[in-house]
Amino acid sequence: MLRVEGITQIFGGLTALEDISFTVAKGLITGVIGPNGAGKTTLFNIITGLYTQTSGKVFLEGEDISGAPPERLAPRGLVRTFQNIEMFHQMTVLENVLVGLHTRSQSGIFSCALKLPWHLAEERRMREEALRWLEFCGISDLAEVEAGALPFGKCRSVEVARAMAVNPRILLMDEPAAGLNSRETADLEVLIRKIRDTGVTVVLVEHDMELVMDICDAIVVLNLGKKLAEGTPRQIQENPAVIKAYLGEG
Amino acid sequence: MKRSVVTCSLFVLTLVWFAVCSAAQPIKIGALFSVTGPPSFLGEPERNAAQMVADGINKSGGIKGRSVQLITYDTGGDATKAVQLANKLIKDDKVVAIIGPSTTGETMAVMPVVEKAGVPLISCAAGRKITEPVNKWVFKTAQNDNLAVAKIYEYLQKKKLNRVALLTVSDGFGSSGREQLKAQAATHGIQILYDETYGPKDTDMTAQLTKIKGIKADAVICWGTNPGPAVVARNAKQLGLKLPLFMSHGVSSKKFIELAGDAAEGIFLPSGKVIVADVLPDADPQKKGLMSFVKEYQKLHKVEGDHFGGHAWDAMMLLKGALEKGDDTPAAIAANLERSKAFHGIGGSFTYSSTDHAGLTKDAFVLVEVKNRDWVLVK
Amino acid sequence: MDLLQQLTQYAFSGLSTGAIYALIGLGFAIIYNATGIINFAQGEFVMLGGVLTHFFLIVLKLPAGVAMGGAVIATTVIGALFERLTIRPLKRPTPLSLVIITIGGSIFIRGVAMLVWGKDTQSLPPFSGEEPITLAGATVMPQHLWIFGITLLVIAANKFFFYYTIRGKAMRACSFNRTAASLVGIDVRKMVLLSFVISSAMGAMAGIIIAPLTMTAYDVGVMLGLKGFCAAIIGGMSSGFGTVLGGLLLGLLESLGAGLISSGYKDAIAFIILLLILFIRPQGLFSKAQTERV
Amino acid sequence: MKRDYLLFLLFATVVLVAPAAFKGGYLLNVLVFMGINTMLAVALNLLLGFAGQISLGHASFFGLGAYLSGILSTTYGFNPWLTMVIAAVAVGILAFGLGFPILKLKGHYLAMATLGFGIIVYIVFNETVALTGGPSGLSGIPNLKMGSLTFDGDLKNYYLIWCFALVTMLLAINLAHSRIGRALRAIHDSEVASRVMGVNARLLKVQVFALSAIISAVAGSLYAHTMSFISPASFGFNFSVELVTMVIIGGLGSIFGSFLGAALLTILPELLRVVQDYDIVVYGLLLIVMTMYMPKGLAGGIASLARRLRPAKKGVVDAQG
Repeated sequence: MLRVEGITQIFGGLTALEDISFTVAKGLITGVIGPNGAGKTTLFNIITGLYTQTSGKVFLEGEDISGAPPERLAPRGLVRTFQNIEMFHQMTVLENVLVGLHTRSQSGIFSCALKLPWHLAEERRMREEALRWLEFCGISDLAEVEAGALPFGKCRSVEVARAMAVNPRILLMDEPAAGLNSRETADLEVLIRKIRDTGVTVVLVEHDMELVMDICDAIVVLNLGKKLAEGTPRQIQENPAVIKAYLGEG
Repeated sequence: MKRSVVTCSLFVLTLVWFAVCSAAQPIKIGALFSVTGPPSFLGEPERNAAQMVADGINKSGGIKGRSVQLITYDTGGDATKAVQLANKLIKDDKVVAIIGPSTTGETMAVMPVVEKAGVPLISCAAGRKITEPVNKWVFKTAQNDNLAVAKIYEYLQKKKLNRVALLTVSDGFGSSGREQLKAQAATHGIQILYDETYGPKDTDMTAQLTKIKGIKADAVICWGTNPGPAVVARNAKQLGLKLPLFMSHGVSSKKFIELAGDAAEGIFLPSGKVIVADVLPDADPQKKGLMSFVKEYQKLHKVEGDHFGGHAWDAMMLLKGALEKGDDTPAAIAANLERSKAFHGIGGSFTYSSTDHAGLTKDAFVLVEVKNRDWVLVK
Repeated sequence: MDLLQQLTQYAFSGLSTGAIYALIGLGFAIIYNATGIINFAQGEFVMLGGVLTHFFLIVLKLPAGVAMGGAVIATTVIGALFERLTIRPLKRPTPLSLVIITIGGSIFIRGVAMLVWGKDTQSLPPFSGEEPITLAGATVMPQHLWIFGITLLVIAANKFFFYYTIRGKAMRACSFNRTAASLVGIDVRKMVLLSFVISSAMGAMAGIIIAPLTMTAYDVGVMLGLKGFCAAIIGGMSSGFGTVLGGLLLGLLESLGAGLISSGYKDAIAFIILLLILFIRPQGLFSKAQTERV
Repeated sequence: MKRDYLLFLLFATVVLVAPAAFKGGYLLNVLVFMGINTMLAVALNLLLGFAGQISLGHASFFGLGAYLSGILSTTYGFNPWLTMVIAAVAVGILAFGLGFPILKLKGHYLAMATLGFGIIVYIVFNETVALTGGPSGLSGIPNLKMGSLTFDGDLKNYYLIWCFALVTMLLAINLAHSRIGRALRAIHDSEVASRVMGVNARLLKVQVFALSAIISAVAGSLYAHTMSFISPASFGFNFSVELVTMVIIGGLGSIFGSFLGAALLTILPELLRVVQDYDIVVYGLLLIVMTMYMPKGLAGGIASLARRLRPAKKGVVDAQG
């Protein structure tokens, strides 16, 4: 599904990532873990086109997508969420999700301004679909609430609904459980499984080991910008290098 | 009986009251001047002079016993504002005539408005196209550019200085002058070797003058208003440009000599007679009026009256003449304005007719030269 | 006058005008570097320098030195007040609100100057005579040499201030990262105020030394300000040689454009160059550093 | 969303019956210009308020529309309606082409670049004397006609201009509540997240820039045909600043705010006429004070006032309960 090959990223004199390669299998949940500063978020930023890597390549279903900007990746089905939730604060929850449907609608600037009939039909269709995704994430009751007024936990759900509205083939989630309480984390776990069950491949960066070990089908471990290990949760748990890295770090 | 006396006296009182009222009802005259904005050097003296005339009329008992109310608005040199304010004068203030605006552009913009409403307008701008073709409602007091141009070209012809370089400012004044300079060149046998413009805010003209120095011109004509021509004069001196330098009537005030300093020496320009009022022969019909205008203005505003203020002075005086001749309806005023004959004003001796709403001949201008920081008549 | 001689004169004229632009541009660059603000009122400081000097010197008849010193001090006070009263109270400054506030400030200052000193253009006597100096067949005024000299002096002083004094270094720190600067104990607000003080004083100085050449009036600030801004952008908003080179280049191109192409389009040429530079090399012609502007 | 349309309906009704109150006085004439300014402010608000991109050169698009329409109809005798369309299309194409390089810039650099563009256009108006009449302007521009109806009086112009202004407002409201409007607001809140959602921020900005320029050009064309006279002085840097002021004072992103801003700035000179020469000082002061203390403009101020009043009422009810 997704393959990274020899990704290296150097900031100034600092090597943030060094020769990272791994493959994400289709339809599974893959976790990327590692201690702070391991380069997980940098890796995500490179895959999603926000950074341009110093060297290396990214393939999406065999297609080279290295260096493509994020707005070109979304229509190809590669979407991500953010660690510190990038919500559109001044818009309602429903409108947030509608932005997710941007690439799947066509009305241009003129037909929007003139409210041409096909634009109205499209608008109705989009609204229905957006509401469906709100329901999928269990937040239909929040549709008309301004996003800036939501509690943190709900923002996560909105962000997921917004990302799902893009109709991704692969969803990259950056620390989805950060800042959630245990009940919300449990809900999230259910939601992530539900997403996988719709056929979407999920990659997540996460600190919550319990969650990772619970739901991931495969795990990649990074440490200090290098790949440390790769395997099933069980294999990772038993890997001495991983244990050392985690325990050594304290 | 008693009742009828009361009724009668009430009736008489009402009549008297009406009579008093109508006598006290002032004649409303509108004025549009660009008191602020780039052309404020025109608008400010114009406003002052117009107000001075209005106050003078009222002090000496008004026109046919009625006082004059001058309503002045500042256009800021903006054509849009001028149109709005012309509308305001006509529709809200219900003026019988308008003087101004200060610039040709604003006048052109206002013309359709006054024409539609049927209110006479006496413009204080110089552009020739204001009165050509003649518009029934539009008059002007500022001397046409073409007269100033003719004055310069006649002198050049006489001195056999046939090849000229033009340097005009890129605003309404400059472009109107440039048009005339080009249009009249052929009839005076003048050849234009160089024709460039400069921006109203430019602070250095050495590049243009260097270019002029490199061609074989006999004279340089610069058409602009302060401070540009002063910069030209200074730069010409810096470069050692020995050609005779002609300016326009746009700088015919002491301010120009002050700004250009020594560089002003030897510069020629056509001007209204106002700046040389004191050296005019006593026989000149304008002399008396000019002297009193200059003095009166100086008394009120601490500077000598210049010919910009003179445009408004003339406009007010012409209007006064027309009002004295007949009714105060706009139509009557326009008709009587057209009959103004041999009015010796500041800008010249005006004679309007149905085919001429500018009213001046080239005698309105004299050619002057700067000598010892003062103006000298060139014969 | 042959072509070569003409070209020399164009070059001299252009460089003299360019030095004026450079001096004004430096004022822009200093505030921008310390605060990230483009001060659209910078041109008005230049105007104030000239108009105030005229007021002190000609109207109040003070000695020349006192008049100029007074003009610089008065302008500096106005600059500082401007920062204290309009920029500092802003809770959440955005580039947009800063653009509008400084434009508003420039309109306000211009309006007050018009009311106080009238609308007439005024001239000032040059520092040292009006005899043009001939160099290689071209002429310049002695005042031009003053402008060149003072520009060089200002650059030297800037260099010294920003690289060798604690305050200067602190100001540079602010321009790199305000949060970090305040964390290490630099009073960022004081630095912003200081940058306004420096640049208004410099603007006033520029206004004083150019007034004998260009004359002065309440409305000269607009165009001079814009040209100074152009110079600063061409030079990559540096507070040193970049801006000076930018100003000189701008003046040179204007002069050559006016002489060889068309003087009516002189300003258009300047702004077309500005646009091209912004489109192609937004970091300025002379700097390599990539900054946040694209 | 529904509220905006209701408000619009109410507003349109007021606009349509308003002339009855003025009986052809001078104020009607001011209202005509207010309509043109409203169009311009709404157009600029699309760019400034929705897309968050400043332009200090918008008067140039207004001027280009006025001159293209004016020259084609006066000198070449085209039908004024046709010239309006030509002007709109030509300016649209120009703005679209210009948008790509210019909108790459941000903040002050964008302000400077648009300002520079405005000055270049202004100089071209001044210098191409043969075409534009130069600084003394272009006069004798024909009025718009519709069958036997010539738009030459204040009342006729009022309805003509306000029809366009109302349509402009309606288009802007539509846009704000559509896919494009949402994407623009998303860019404003978080450009990164909007890009990840597949919003092509750059293309959208350029499109809005072009649309904004087109509306301004139409306003320019209307201006030329109602005034019958145009000169470069109306399209300079000062007017560009005035337009930005209208949008900011009215409230960024608020369509009705743009009307309020345009209305205030059109009426302001009338009010300030009592203070005569001091008007420029008051204007500068207003710009500073409004930006400092009312960052959300008149629209934001009114909205927060309304909000403050409402909870107060509720509080009273609570206290009684």
